[in-house]
Amino acid sequence: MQESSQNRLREEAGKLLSAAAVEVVVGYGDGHGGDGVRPLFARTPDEAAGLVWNDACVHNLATYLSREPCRQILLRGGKVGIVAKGCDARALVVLLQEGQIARESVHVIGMVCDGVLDPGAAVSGGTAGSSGAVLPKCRQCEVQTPPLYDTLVGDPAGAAAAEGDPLEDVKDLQSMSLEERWSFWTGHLARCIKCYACRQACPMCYCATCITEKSEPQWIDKPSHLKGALAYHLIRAMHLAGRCVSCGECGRACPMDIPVDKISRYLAGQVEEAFDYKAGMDPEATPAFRTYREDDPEDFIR
Amino acid sequence: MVSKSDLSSVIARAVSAGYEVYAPGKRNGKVYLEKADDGASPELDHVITVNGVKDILLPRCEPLADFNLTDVSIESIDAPAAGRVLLATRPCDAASLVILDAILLDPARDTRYARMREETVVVTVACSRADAACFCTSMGYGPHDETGSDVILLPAGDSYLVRPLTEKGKAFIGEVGLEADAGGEPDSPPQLTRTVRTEGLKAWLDENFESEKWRDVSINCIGCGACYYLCPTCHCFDITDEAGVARGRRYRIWDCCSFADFTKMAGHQPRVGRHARYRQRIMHKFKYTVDNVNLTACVGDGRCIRHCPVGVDIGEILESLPEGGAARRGGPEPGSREG
Amino acid sequence: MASFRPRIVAFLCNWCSYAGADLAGTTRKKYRADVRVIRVPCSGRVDPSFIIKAFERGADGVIVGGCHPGDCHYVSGNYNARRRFYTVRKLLDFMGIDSERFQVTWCSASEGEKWAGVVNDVTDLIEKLGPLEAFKEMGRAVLSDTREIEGVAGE
Amino acid sequence: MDENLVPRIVRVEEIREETPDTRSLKLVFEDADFQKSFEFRPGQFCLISVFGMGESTFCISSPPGRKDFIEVSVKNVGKVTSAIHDLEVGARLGFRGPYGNNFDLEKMEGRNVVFVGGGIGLAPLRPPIYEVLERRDRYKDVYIIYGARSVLDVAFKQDLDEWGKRGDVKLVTAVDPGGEDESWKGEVGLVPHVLEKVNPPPDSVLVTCGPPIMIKYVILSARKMGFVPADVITTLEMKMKCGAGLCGRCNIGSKYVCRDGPVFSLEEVESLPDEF
Repeated sequence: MQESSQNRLREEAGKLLSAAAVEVVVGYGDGHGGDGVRPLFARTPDEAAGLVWNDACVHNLATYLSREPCRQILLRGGKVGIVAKGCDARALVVLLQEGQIARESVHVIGMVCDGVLDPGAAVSGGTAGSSGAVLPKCRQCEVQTPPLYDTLVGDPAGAAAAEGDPLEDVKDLQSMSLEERWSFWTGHLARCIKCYACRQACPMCYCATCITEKSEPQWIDKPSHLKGALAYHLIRAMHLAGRCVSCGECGRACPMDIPVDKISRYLAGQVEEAFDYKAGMDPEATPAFRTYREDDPEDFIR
Repeated sequence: MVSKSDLSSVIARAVSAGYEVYAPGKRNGKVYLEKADDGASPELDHVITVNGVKDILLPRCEPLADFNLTDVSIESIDAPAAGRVLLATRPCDAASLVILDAILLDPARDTRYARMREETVVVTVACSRADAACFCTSMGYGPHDETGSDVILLPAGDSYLVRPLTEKGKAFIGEVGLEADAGGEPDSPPQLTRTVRTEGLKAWLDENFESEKWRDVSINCIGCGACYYLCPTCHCFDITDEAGVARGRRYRIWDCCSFADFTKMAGHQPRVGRHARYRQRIMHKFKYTVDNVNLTACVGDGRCIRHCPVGVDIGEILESLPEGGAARRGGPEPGSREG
Repeated sequence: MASFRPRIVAFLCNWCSYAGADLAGTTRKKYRADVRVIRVPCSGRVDPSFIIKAFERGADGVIVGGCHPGDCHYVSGNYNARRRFYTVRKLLDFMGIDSERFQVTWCSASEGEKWAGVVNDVTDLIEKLGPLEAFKEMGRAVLSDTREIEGVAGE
Repeated sequence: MDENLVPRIVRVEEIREETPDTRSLKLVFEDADFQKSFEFRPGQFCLISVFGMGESTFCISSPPGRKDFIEVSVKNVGKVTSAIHDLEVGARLGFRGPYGNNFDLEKMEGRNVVFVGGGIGLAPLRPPIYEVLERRDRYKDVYIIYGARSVLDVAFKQDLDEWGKRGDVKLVTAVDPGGEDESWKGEVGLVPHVLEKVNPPPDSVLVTCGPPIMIKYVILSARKMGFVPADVITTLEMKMKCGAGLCGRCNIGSKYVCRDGPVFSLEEVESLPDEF
């Protein structure tokens, strides 16, 4: 299944590149000496033959659209091909909604996906869809078929979502007392080194100048002491509220193993519950924080 | 000889001798070099800690001074002078200190680092294991290398042979009741699976500031600071103030050339583009530091490879730049030191 | 902690709550004096960063005052803001900070009395919750430094 | 490096508004003994702190011979500099320095010296000018060519007046085309053109500082006129934090501007990668 998808992917990407329909296809290639995968920028049909598709393809490649060299290609009117799982395609939808990319300037190779493996969990033996080794986001996945694509690779009917609650780990936290949550987060954030891997891995963090870099006024203290780390993560969470597609890349990218993705995934859940909005599902939908309903929750207001 | 299980009592004795002890400890399944209390037992089976020793000696967030903004006075905050011991650090981390010393102690002197460093005893536990990211041997070091260590503990079965390497190290083992082993046969060091060829690298870097290769090798990089901040030899810093109404504080914090605002001045940005910033990283480690202090600023600890969220692999990149010069290792040549 | 006087920051909409607070003053309503008022053009102007920044700089509580639903000078600023405020409260709670420290009130220009009541109630509430040690405690820098830093956050 | 990267306190003794966006501050160390013993060489720079706002780099622009004060000139461009522009006399600031290398004035002895400054860029040239004029007999002809965008932007008017009155200095002042008014008696033209028009002999030493674009064209003109790269001296600016070659951000290639510079000859500059 994965192998036939991989062949289809190579074929499609190769076609796009040989027809010069796109300047580059951003996909996955072999990682360190064949161990795992990493992003691959295919610029020629030959390079497209190096594209891979398997359950280690965790990265959300949409983050590359706002970085070099894709940014430059898009700015000069060129076209970029991008390999997207369902969750990645949700990020593309948000980028479209927010005017960061034009629909015609990206060719989305959508991949039907039945889950990717959690690189943090033990990799031995587990296959996607069968065990706890898939990422939490893959449990009960609603976007095994991407909500946005130009070419679809894989059989939508054949995909089976992993069982379980995608927000289970978040709910564990919710069931704690306030004090327990506080010590959970301070324990973790004490390790934050402010390398901004969470921000850089995030496809939604495309601002040319991040609020962390603004010094007049200094919104967020630069030091990575707890105060500076908490302020950073709180403000980042609010910047992502209603926009986060729960791809979990922030948590995966963190070299200090801080589960920052829990914050954004929690808020995404809250936004969905209160405002009936799930980010990245429909390019035509109005984002949660660009609209309102008169009967929005207001019991907290005096 | 000291048995592996006795290392916790070494910690206890060091603590009661007044040392601040830093040792590998496990949190959420990962091993970090962190402050160890009396009674802690160090992790010993890991390959390497997530953070490097610079996390202790060149802290990521170091208060420099307090300001009173009402009468505008400064109160300097001295670097902690208490003796500290880095226990069970790895040979590559110990070697990183020799590189930091060369950069930070001469000709300009980082007085804070100097004070911390003078008061630090480095007790290394040689490696029994290496992973796919380790490439210390390619940088001129090795799993049993003594560079930068005051004492090295060489694994021998369930115990370690104790080899003091400096006067500081000798004094320390005396204080904690360890005895030096003159003889003894340590376990053979682990074989590394990765070699990184650096022949010709320096010569290539000397000539190729402008090369299209920089764009190619940095294409995957997303511009975060993970590799910089975990690297034991990356030492760039920023100085920043925090202020309330009446009081403020100045900090020295880590900073890195990956970030656009690293070199950005009001109205001028000399280093434009991610490839230029990645070039600075490679150039700084493998050319500029060699030009200035005759050392390569890399110990092959592999952290940048292990923790890159997008699989950027410095080993592959170094090999892909030139064809064919060996890295300049720090410290005396292996085996040349007495002790 | 008998001597605790909470530090509360209030962001008040220029068109209603600020005028309401003004009215409370001119009609000599007696109310607690631990609130620092910042006038904003609309409750919709209150970026969540303002709220977080206020806490970070030493506020024990934050109040946002806006026009009643339907009364916004800019038609819908308060409606839009309401969604954000709801989310901020959820976030604070998730991170282990009592969300009651962040209060929102709809208070019109004629509701001087209501404003005074809100301030009294919120002040009582924050007093009960005690100082927001969260950020203050955290200001004591990491690693070996254990010095107090509340001066940085406060006055 | 200063102990612990911690500054000393200086008091703002006097403020002189040079132009609408630039002011010079006369600073005196609170520690009177330290003030007396403080020395710097022409070309060196310092870091000034506005406490709670941060630190910024400035060249010291007062005469090195004056033991009773130091002067810096500040253009309002960012966070720290705008805070400095809000200050009044009596304010207290932090001072670290001096840092960096200096203009080698001894090497210029016996030769013509041409100073070419633009805008606020005259500030770093003031100490060497003062020094050269102090020991005027050791040098042959001294030229000072100074240009500003407009009459309003002409800084250091007192100095220019004084130098103009001396018979042993060839002072030429200019404003950019369009920047003149009826009262302007100097040249109208861009600095590199004015330099070419003045046409000092190419065996002179040329010392220049100004906006990067001006320096670039002054260098082109100097080359055209036959100056040799070793005799064209400039001072570079990069973002700096420590001042001592430790913090790692002001390097151009292997050279740290704070430690190996800020004064470089064109010959040295040409050996550096193009990243400044």
